[in-house]
Amino acid sequence: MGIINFAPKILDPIPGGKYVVNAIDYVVNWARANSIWPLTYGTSCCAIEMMSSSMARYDIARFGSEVFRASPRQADLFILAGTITRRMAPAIQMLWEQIPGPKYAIAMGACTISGGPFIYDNYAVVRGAQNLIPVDVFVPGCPPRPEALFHGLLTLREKILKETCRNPWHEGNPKDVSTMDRYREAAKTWAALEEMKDEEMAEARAKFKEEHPDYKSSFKPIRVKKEDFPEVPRVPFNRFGLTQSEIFAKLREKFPNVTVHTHSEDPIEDVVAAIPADRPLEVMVEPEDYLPIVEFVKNSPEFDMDYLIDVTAIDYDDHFDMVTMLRSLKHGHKLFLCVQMKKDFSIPEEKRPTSLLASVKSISHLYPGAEVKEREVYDMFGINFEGHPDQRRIFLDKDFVGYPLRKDFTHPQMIRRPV
Amino acid sequence: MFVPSVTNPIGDFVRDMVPRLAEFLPASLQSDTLNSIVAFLINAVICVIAVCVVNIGSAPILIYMERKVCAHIQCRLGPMRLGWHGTIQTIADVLKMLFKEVYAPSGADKLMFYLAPLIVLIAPFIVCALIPFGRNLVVADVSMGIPLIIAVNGFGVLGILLGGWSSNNKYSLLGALRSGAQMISYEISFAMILLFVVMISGSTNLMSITLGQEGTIADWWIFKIPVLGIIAFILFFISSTAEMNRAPFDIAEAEQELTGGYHTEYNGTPFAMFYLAEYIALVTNSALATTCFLGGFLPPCIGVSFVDNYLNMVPGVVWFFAKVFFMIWCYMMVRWTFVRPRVDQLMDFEWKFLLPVNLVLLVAGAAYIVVCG
Amino acid sequence: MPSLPPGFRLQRETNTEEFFINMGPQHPSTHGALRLALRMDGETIVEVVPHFGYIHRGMEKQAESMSYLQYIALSDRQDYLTAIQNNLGVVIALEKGMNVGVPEKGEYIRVMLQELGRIASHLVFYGCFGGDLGGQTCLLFGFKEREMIHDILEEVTGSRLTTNYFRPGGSRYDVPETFIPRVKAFLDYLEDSMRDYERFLSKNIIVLERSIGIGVLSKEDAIAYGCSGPVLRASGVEFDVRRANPYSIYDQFDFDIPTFKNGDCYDRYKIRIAEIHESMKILRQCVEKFPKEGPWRSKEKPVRLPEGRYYSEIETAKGLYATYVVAATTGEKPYRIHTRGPSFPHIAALNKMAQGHKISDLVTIMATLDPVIPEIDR
Amino acid sequence: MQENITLLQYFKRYFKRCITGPWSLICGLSVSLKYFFDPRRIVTEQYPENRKTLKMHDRYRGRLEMIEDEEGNNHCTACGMCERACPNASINVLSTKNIAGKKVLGRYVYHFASCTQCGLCVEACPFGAIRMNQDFEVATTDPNSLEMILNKKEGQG
Repeated sequence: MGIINFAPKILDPIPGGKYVVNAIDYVVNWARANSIWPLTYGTSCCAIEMMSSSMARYDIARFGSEVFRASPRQADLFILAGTITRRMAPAIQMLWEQIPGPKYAIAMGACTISGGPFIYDNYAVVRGAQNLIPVDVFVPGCPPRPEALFHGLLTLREKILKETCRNPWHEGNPKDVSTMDRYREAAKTWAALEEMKDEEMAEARAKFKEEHPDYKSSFKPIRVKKEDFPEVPRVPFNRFGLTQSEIFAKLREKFPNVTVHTHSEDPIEDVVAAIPADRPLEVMVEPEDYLPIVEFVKNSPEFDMDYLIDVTAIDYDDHFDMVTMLRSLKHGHKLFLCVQMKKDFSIPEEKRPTSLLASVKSISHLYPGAEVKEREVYDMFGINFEGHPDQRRIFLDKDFVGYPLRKDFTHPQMIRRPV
Repeated sequence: MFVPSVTNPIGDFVRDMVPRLAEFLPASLQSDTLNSIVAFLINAVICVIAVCVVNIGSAPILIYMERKVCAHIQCRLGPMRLGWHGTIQTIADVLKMLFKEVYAPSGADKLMFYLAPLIVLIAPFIVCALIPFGRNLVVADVSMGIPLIIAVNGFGVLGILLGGWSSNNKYSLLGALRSGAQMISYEISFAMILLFVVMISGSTNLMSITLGQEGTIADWWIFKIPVLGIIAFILFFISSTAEMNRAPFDIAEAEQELTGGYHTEYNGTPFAMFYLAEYIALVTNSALATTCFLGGFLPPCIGVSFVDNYLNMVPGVVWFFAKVFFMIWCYMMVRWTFVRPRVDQLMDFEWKFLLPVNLVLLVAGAAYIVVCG
Repeated sequence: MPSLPPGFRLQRETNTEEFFINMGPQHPSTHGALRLALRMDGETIVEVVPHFGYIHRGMEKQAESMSYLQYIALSDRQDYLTAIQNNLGVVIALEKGMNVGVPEKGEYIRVMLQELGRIASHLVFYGCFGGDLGGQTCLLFGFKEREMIHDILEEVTGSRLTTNYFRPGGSRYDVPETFIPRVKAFLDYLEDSMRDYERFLSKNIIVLERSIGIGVLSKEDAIAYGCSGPVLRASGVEFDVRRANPYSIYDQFDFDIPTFKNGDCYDRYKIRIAEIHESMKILRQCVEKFPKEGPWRSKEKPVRLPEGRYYSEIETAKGLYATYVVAATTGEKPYRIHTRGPSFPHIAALNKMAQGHKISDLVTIMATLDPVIPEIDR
Repeated sequence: MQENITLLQYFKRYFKRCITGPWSLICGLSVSLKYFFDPRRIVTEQYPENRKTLKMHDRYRGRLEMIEDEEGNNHCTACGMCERACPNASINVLSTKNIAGKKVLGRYVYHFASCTQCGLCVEACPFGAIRMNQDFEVATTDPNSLEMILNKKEGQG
């Protein structure tokens, strides 16, 4: 490409050289604009629409762009399909650097234009691909239809055709829009305008009020009539295996400390019996009872809880609730164990957001599948798992500060929802 | 001792014409030495141009054809917008690649990195020079044609190995080593099938192999020996597909596994060379298959003189390219139908299936010749 | 070709050195932004360490400040191959909280769209499986029929991928009149194509060689890791939420739960093909019994959940999809929503399956696990 | 993978595969040949060429649009229900006071850049003032053009 940019310098002094330069421009642009090879890259939903656009129904091959290259060195076009997370950002910048020029980028979908659905209250998503690499064409939509992507491709084609040897392609710079809050900006500008307008209009309004003291607007908004539907009672889904009362009774027999969460004063057995059939029994267990109970329900033939659905936690002001969801494949009943862990308030307050506040025994030796789930809970809540074989952060970088799913979590890049 | 001879029909023609044209020049310029030098140069230029035109000219056509064929298998249209039904799409692609930025990755062995695509291109060019496209239409009519082809075909693997090794990328290295292992293995059965052809035709010269098939379709090597010919043809098809690194034997590139194999780190013109070499190899291999099995430039006569007369009126080169394109179409159908075997299965297939069958074939062919003729 | 005959064992004598390969986050066969760190001995995998989080979008944190309705829209972005199924998973949890039922027609709409979504996802699997093995044509075959499903979905819901269709008590709109005839026509078309597609891939010797005995996940391991859906059933466990805990009106249909024994890649492929046929069976029953009259949703109410914890589980195309909604106070906003995606345990079990296989097999295994990475990372 | 089988079984399987294998490949090839020679199976829609006939479904959610009559009057009362329903604050309903001092719609700002086209705003609108249109050709080179003002006139009231 370098040689072509020198063409005007060499050819312009020669009589008629201008026409040669124009001819070169024409040929080069024609080739570039009509042979755009995209990079195989996609992170989420938009990637599927990008794939759809190369499939039989829409067929991006008509434009000569079906040559999706897996190696960035052979690609021309970077279709940024899908959300860009902070963790993915360096990879994207590296990919962009590896594409030889002239190269172009299409931001496909709302996520890559502005952050899209993940714009507010989010610590993980980069708000717009523009922050990382220069973007040529924006295709809004969530995800955009394949036709919309083609429209983007055609828009890009027009942009390429405008290049000349004298005004060659050059790599633009990324633009920092990461802190842009379009909603608040618009509201702020409007408030200022409104203030000015109020001052201007004050007299006119006062005059109007004098002239029409009992003014009634002729405008009556018509409410959209919504179709009326009958109320339908809910029928609980079928239940298999032991009933909640049976499970609770049997557990209580062995571990007298287990209870269920309730506000009512009724005896606890009645509370359990009142739980709808298709709602799993959730028992509160003491942290020290947790491992024995899990061992018991896994090994006892009556329970036979061989299947771990999930491990998750909930953050409250002074304690965590860690919920372990178990199921018996053989019998079909479920049991949720809710471990209430008091937060360790002996840690000084300023250190609390970055330190592990509670600790519980790991069950990953009983359920190998719990290993990743416990890592997730550790990563999101900062709960320590004793005896976990590989306690590392799972979704976030290892130098990420804080535990995002705690209620008091803050992140410098996080913008609060305005409404 | 067997002395290989090289004849060149085009050269003969030029050597014949140059002294006659030289007569028009002033007497002072006339000399035999000069004549022969001029004749050599003209000859060389014609030959190089011929080979380049056939090779480089056919590559965009083939790429276009491949895109269209795969599109139609996949129920879509393929390139449509550039030229009539996208005919000049590939020209735009090649031009664009020429104008792309070229750079080598850091840590790459620059000399080898840029040398590799050139080496890959050499082999198909030499093979192309040996193939008779028509009566008297051959660049170099070498008496040891087949051995030379076998020798030269191994050149491609060198380029791929070099490219993969010098890229300083693990994927490239894996791809290069895979292709090295694969191509060297399949080279053996490739050579043995050609040996089978040499055995039944009694010649190593490609022209005489072709002319040995003169007659009707039944005289082509594929049909001349019942069953064995067809088996040999299928084996040739398989081993040449593997030789060319084409799907389903494209484990060296294996986009889904190695993102690009040996050419992961290549861009711009060097990549275009790899890309073209793949298709030029397709031409030469199809041409070889045509020459060795499908009667080369001979028309598909059926023994009815009324029809055959018309068939004979068509120039041989047309027949030749018609057959070559049929072969290429077959390669493409196979490519877009089958999935890729694993590297160890590929080796197993070669050493445990293809090679034994080849050996049996050779013995059976020899037995056939001894018994029947 | 077949493995070594007995008595012919090769001894490895050369000294080799292990090396690392980084697969992803941008790689054509990791199905999204997943990074696999591979420890390799030549072409043989010694260890696979999956690194998640390249598409962790903080959905659960974000959900805490969203209303329940808005979360339904957000749930589309988890398993985007069958967004319509995610919708249902969330909506059922909300219905349990709100205590509203769904009229019969609404249930039929739900079941039909669920099964269409399942077929769409499995068709993508068919495509990706073939494509990852190197047969690009399969990829296009799979997507061809899928487009027809998306056309139907677009007509019904208004969007091809991110449907945002179900609401507590029913759905957002009634289905258009053309829905049933279109589904019928699609089923006939699909039946015809599936025959071709199976002929194309199912018996292919190369596919058999590359998938039989590859990535075996034993029954015990599959349960221990918490695998679900086709992966679990391919290992011989007959567990399908549609049968084990029937939600919606799945107990009214006659369908089988296909189960295979070996738990290798080929079984995981076969089971999904069998499930396409089962889904078609359900859809045919739906088309027959679809109530023409009657309400398609129950009375519209504001989506407010009383205090409590609500759990729902459904069987999506990938497996068990569970939603856990915690409402701390009665209101429109959740205190916390947690989603259990089916792909997470599958990738966790990847190391177990891929050890000792070649790098090409890893691609096959990944394809047959059919993960959707944003659903793992959320 | 080593299995324990006798040599006889091994060769039996070997030769069986030598026959079933090629047959399966021929089956596969027959499908691709069938598809190759049948142009009726081509399903491609040629987008820029079929622009005139290309019509989205009625429910297709394209861009948000304000329903206006011929004079440009809208039904919006600036109640802000759409704004609250939006999952990611893509709508600013900026109200003003009209000459009678009544709260009316001043500017309806729509951030198309972050809109996910979920349609919750349309669902939430009590007066049917907004709808999703069928526009899908929305690509642009200028991200600022994605911030739109939907109303031509101030709201009535």
